[in-house]
Amino acid sequence: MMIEAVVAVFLLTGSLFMLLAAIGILRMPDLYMRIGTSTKASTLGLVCILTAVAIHFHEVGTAARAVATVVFIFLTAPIAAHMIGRAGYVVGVPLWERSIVDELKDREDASAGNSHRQEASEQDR
Amino acid sequence: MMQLTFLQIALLIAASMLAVALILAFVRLLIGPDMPDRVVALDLVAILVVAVVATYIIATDQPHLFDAAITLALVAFLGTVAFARFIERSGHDD
Amino acid sequence: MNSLILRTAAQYLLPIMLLFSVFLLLRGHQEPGGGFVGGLVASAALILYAIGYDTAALRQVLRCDPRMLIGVGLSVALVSGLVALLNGQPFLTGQWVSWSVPGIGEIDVGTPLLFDVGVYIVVLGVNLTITLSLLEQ
Amino acid sequence: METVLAVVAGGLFAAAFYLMLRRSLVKLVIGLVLLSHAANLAIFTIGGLTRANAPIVALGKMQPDLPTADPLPQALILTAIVISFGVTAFAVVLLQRAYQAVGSDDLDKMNTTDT
Amino acid sequence: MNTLLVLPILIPLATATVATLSWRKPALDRWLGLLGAAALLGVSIALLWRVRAEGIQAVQVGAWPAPYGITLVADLFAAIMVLLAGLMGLSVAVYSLVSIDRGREVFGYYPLLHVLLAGVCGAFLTGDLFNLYVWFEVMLIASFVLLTLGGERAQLEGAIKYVTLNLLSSAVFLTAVAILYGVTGTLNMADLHNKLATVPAGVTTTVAMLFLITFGIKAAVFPLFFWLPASYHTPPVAVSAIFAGLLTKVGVYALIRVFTLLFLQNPAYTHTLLLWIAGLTMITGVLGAIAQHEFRRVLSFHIVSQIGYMIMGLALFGLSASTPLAAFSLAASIFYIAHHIVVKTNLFLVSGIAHQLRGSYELKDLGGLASRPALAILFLVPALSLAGLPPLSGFFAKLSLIQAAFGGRYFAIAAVALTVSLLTLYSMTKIWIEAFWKPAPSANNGQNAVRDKYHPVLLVPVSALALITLLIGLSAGPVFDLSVEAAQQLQDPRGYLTAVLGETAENQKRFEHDARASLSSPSAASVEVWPRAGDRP
Amino acid sequence: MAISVLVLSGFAAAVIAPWLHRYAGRVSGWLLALLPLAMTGYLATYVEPIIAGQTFREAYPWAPSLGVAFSFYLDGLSLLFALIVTGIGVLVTIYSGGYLAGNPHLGRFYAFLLSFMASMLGVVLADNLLTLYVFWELTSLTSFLLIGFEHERAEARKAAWQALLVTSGGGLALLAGLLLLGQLAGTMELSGLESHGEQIRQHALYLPMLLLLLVGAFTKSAQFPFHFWLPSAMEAPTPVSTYLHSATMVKAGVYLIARLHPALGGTEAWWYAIVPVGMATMLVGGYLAICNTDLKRVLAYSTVSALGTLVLMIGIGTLHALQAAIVYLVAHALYKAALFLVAGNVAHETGVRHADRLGGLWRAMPISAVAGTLAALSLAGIVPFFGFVGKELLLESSLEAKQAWFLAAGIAIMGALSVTAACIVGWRVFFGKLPDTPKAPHEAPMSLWLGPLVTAAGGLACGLFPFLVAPGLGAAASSAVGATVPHAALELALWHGLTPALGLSAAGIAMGLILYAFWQPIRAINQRWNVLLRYGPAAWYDGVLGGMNWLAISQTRVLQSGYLRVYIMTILGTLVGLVGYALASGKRWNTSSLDTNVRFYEVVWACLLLVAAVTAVRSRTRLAAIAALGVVGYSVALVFILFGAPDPAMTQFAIETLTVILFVLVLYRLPRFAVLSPPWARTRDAVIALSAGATMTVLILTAIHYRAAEKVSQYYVEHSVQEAHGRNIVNVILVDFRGFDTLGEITVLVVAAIGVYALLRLRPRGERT
Amino acid sequence: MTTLVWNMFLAILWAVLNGEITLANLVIGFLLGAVVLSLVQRGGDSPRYLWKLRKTVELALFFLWVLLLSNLRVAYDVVTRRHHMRPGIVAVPLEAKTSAEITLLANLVTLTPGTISLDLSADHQTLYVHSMYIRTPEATRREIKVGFERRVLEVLR
Ligand code: NA
Ligand code: NA
Repeated sequence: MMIEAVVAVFLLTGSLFMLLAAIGILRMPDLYMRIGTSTKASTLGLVCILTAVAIHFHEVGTAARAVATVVFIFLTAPIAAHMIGRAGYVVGVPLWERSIVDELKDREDASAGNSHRQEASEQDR
Repeated sequence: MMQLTFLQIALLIAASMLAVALILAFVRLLIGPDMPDRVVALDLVAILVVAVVATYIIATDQPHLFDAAITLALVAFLGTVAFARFIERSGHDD
Repeated sequence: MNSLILRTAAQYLLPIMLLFSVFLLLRGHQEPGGGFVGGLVASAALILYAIGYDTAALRQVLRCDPRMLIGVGLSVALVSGLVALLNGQPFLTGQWVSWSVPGIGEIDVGTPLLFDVGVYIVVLGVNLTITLSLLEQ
Repeated sequence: METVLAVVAGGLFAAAFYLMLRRSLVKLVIGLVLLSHAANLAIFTIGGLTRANAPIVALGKMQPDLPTADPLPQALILTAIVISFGVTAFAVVLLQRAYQAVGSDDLDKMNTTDT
Repeated sequence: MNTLLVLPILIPLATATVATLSWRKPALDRWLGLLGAAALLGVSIALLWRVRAEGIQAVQVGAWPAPYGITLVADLFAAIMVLLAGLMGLSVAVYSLVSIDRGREVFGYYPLLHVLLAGVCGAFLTGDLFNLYVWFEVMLIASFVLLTLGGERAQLEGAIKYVTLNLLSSAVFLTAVAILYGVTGTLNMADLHNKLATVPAGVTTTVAMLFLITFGIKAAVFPLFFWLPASYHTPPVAVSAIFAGLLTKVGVYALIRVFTLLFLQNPAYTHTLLLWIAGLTMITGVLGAIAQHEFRRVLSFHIVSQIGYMIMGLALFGLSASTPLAAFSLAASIFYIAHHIVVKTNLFLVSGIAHQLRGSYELKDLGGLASRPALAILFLVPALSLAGLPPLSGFFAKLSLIQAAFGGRYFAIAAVALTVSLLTLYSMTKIWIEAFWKPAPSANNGQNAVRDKYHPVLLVPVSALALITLLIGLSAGPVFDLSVEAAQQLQDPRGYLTAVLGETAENQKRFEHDARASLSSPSAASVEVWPRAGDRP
Repeated sequence: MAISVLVLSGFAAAVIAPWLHRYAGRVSGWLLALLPLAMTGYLATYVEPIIAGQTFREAYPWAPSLGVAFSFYLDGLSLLFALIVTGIGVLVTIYSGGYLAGNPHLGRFYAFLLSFMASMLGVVLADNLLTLYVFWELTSLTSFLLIGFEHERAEARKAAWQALLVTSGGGLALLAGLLLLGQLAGTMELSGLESHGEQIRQHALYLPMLLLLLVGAFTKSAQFPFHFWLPSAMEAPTPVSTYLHSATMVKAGVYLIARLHPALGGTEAWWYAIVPVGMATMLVGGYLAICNTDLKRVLAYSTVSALGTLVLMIGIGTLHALQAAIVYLVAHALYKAALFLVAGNVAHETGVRHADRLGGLWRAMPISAVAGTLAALSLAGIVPFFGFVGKELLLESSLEAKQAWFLAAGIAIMGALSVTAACIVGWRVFFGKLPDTPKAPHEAPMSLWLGPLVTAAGGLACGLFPFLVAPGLGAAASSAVGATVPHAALELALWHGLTPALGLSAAGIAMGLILYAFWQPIRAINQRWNVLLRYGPAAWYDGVLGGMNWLAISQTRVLQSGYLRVYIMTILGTLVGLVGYALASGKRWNTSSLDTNVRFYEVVWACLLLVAAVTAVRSRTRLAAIAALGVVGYSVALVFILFGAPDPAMTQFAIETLTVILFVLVLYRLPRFAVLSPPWARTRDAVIALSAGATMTVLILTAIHYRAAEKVSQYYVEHSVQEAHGRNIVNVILVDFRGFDTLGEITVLVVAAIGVYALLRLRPRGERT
Repeated sequence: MTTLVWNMFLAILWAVLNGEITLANLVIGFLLGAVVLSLVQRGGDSPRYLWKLRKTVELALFFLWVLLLSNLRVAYDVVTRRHHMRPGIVAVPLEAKTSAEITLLANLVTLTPGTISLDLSADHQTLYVHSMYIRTPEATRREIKVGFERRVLEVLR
């Protein structure tokens, strides 16, 4: 019963984070903040849910696989976020107009920069 | 009607939240507006699927299905990486 | 596509994913998994490596042409089926050996597993051939 | 749920067919991928749906707990998935080469070989 | 235990595997390809021999009993088809030695050819419906790649249609297999034959329609044939030749298999439909050919037209139910297939020689080939055989079909068949007149290099196949009797069922319920359908 | 043995002829003529026994179950024809050596000619209906090759093609007729037909069978309206025209009708199907003969007329009519062969073939002139030539028949037209003034005058001594008459007394001379009113060919349009139609069987799947479509998870990802989506796609409704652990129970990889990479 | 040395994955790990395990804490109607040198909600971070350097 409760809590927490991630990706005003909110919330949410799984079955194999998955998610999720964020910036996906600073714009080797905006948006039509 | 246990209620709520989350993520995938937005949405969908599978595993006591979730968690981000590569390339090459 | 971060990650992810793929392969006869999905995960790992670095680096890691993998895998699968012919049984009849290993107990090793290994290698070779051709065009 | 999935599979078939009727090569290939999804879903549905119970025998037992999902359609689907992956890979590259050779992805510009 | 049954699949597969390991060694591949093809032919001869001597052969792959494992079955029909595949494989392998460019060789021409053969033989030999799907796919993907190998624009354009329509067909196939599994719970064809007896006829007819469509696409019948004329003339001629000879015939084979073993519940509908399809296929195909002015396009449309004849025999089989005429009709179909494979492959090979000499397949660019008597004869033999001129193989093929139609009083289809054979003669002689009789156009009409020599090795397979065409004609009696035997095995599936499922009591009981079991056992090698020749009354 | 060797030896000689010619050179014609000579001699040994009433038959099995036997039959009729074939064969072979001397392809010509001779022998000697057909078609083929011998000329090609198509078309009708005949009679042997005559004639299919047979015979024998190919065939070298298109091949149809007469004849249908055609051919041919100036065409039309006459006689079918036909046939063979050969000599030596540009050649070419004049007299039916004997018999027998005056008048007119034709080819060419010709005329070599002289002299000899040939011809006629008609010996005489026939004959000759006097005006009128040529059967032929080509092109343009989507539409339409019809007409299931046990997340999932699919369809950008496709893939995999299929699910997950990578690697080389179809097309496609999808849904529901109770998979479930050492049953199926599938499947993957590799690396020369 | 550690890690991972930590599983895992590692490029070398272990745990705990905190902060912004964000891209000069250091740092930054490592300069001296809550760019830089970079370097050096 105790275990069930713990499982339930982890499950609900995880799902909640997941939901937050989804709301985030929908509500945030620019790509970077969508990445910033969704990817990570989902990561945390998944960790919680996997924990719930591990606890629920309370056997070594499942738990180990859950842990392995968590480790793996921690390794991969930021890579994905970094890659897609960078790609968005490179092709000129605009920052939110209320952004306060863009120090990457001034970098000399970011030649493509955010100047590709027009081309990029055309790409998506 | 059978009496639902605490866990079953939690599972129902969790499943509902995940379903809503999926729909929201999918909406972002639909509306874009830019390609990276869709990719991020797809990435989230993949993770949500992992979560759904995990929830389902608890609900049905089927640890066998867990490997499928792990596999998805393991390979899904590759798609995102590939998309990112594509976006960067087409941004420069087109 | 020059990301140090991706590269480093790929370098660390590669052994993990490969191991997981072998796990899927070897456990496939008893639990979900098998040669296909194992081969697919292994290819995913190596493709990630190729995307992170470049195809030359992947070829270095592989140390052989992926096309050779295809031939080898197909040979393994065929040979696993031919073993039965030597015993006067129809093609692909499973040949099993039981090993008693101290600490574990009985291990069943059979040609169907070898066949699955062949599948794994073929899937790996095929995916890498396709991806490398695409990346190098 | 079988009824629902039958409708879904039909929907996937319809989507695939619609895409295959477009003039764009890319849409054609997407249609082909959808087509194999549709066929797999159809096999799965026709084979019969059993919630959750994977056809895997628990350690130490001789037979799985019943009811167990029918393993044969699963094996068939696996084969079909892998085959269609191979074929799709080929088709996608064929599409790229056809585009390069013809200079357009408009299928209407690819009718010189017919008559 | 019957290894002989697996070898027609394993030999080409092993050949392909070894060739895959020896990438970029074309010389090795070439000889390997030749050796493998020769071995396949040898094995296929042995198989036919064995089947004729000892009856239907079956083997359970993996030693799992039928209907659970995959069964390979060789009845006479299958053995004949495998033999033809072996023969075509060797012919094309020899032809390829001197006609395939180095680039294609390096990029896997020989492994692909052998995978194609493995797929074809697998489709012929398998007794399992899903396994049939798998071998179909093997054959298809090999044909996709062979079709595109070289990457010329026409090849790619043709391949788009070929690939798309064949994939559509595969999807329908898969669905149909799934439905059959759903309603019968089995995939083994012998078992399906038994189980389908308990399924309502409406359902089997519906599934039959799916198979009709999927195999109809592969067989290129009206109105599903479009992929064929769009693509067959685009690859190197050796590839066209093996496609032309074997691929559509696998579709026809499958149609015959399922419409003799599985779907005979409502022949009045299904086989009447087949009869209509046969007629329309003949007509539309031959009209298509008449509209063409390119050697291989003419030949391609004729494939379509000829498929109609093969289907006609199958249709008449179903419509004459359990009479001896049914076996006769089916025998006609089988004879037709055998004849057609040899002849059509050969015609494509000849077109390749013409191409070597004139640098074009366009009839307007060809001409003056009559100055080469050997080539002229080697064209005329298959061309006239295709048109059904006696005493070549095609005459007996058409003769038997028309006799079957007359026997069942289906005069309209006989009239169509006869008319179409006249039109076939028209377009074959059109080629003859344009390519052989017409004076050669002046050589300086383009960049196409006009050579005055072709490689003599090309004549080897061409002559061999022409000789076979003649021999089939001259020994039409024994060959037709063999077809009749094959057809009788298809008509009375008891032998097939016993070979696959064994003589279990349960089976015996099923036979008693089998409507067709009431048929008196046609043990004689020939059926008395037509007034027997030779004796005066 | 003997007869079949006789037939086959001709083919053997054909095979060696080119070599023989290469080594023997100019004498090869003489050498090769030894074969028909020997044949003639051999056949002659049969004359006596056959006159005595014997028949000979031999048979070897060929394709017994198809009713085909290699069987031959020798009686009076076949012996007569065989003798004509071999006898004239001797002369023509010798003639060819001279006529085509120096032609580089003479060896080939001999091969064709000897093949033809063998085929023709086969036709007249065959007993089996289908063997007859085999040789029948071989004569068409060899005729094709011979007419097109000078194939550098477009006219020769066209004429050869025309002859082949017309006679083969008829041949196919003949085949159908022969097959029906065999079925009706219960035997495939000609020699066995007569005893089933009653049975055949009473049969409901008698009339169609008869008509089919006659179409075959009429096309071969150039009967109206199929006669047009024969004059065109004059493109062939003269020996060919002589041999095939006058003396032998065109008579195959006559032979066949005569041969079938005993079993099929004697009915109203027979009379009305044959006599009018024969009459029309006779008169049209005769008229067209005198409208031409080209010697060969005059002779060709005259031959048409003669063939019509023969057919007419057989159509009448009385004993006397058949006797007349046989006599007239021989007479015609003799004089027409001579005239053709002489015409060939004239053309060969002067370079001119037109009668109006020729004259007075008797000085330069005396032997040819003698032969030509003798033959022309026979053609004109002048006493004492054999032509006269023949014509008398024609008139007499027609006067005995029903519709006597109609028939007799026709024959008299034919006689008149023959006289005119004889004047054109005999008188006009050799007498009168010699105009300038391209070549200075002189007598042809012996090889060229031997043939005409022998045949022309033969015509005179037979006329003078008819009793020599009467028994043989009588035997031939008896064979053609059959047992139903009372027999009487053939009595031939020059003088029958002053009969109505003689009167008609004389009137005909007078009329013919008058016509010749007005030859030029007649031709002028004919040319102005060139109705028969403009709207005649030859134009029909062109019209049919043109129409067929038009039909072919328009059909193909519609069917093979080149638009992939039209193909797909057609296939889907067929699918919906066939399956829909089968579903609708089969037993129906009711909705009570529908599985309504649904959980809410499943519905959410199903909706998501459908929406994702629709998104893939409707998305404006490639990437969005791919992303939506990914969602579809993940969703399908999740369905697998929900219903206990982890293996397909994980494979689907992995493959989905790899597919995305694949698409992504390829896509950025491709153009953006463009909206290419108009809205109405999209609506139409949507309707098609939706109906096809709905069909699939109904199919699936049907399969569910009729789901089997027992499945083979139960075996896998029970035996997986125990016998296959695996707990994951799906994997055990994949690698063990159905490992053979998997072997094929990895082969597919391998080939796909080779294909991708080759597509990307192997490019045609000249293409930018 | 690192290889050996890796190999042992893989051996244990294998055993854990298999659900039973037995000698046989460890041996098989070790052998398999050796095979897998032999296929892979190698990195640097380092001896002091125990100290490292402590630092690693510290880092992990710190990270989880930050993760949770910032997740909540973002969650608030996500669910409330008004946006409180002050986003922007900040350049963070790096002390981290090796690719492992840089990657770990970058990943940790990315994993924390609200920030992503957007790019790395070509000379690997500067990490460009997108953050949702920038009071001043300088403050953000300091948070990252003090919060994460120091701990990462402690673990990896
Ligand atoms: Na084909
Ligand atoms: Na499989």
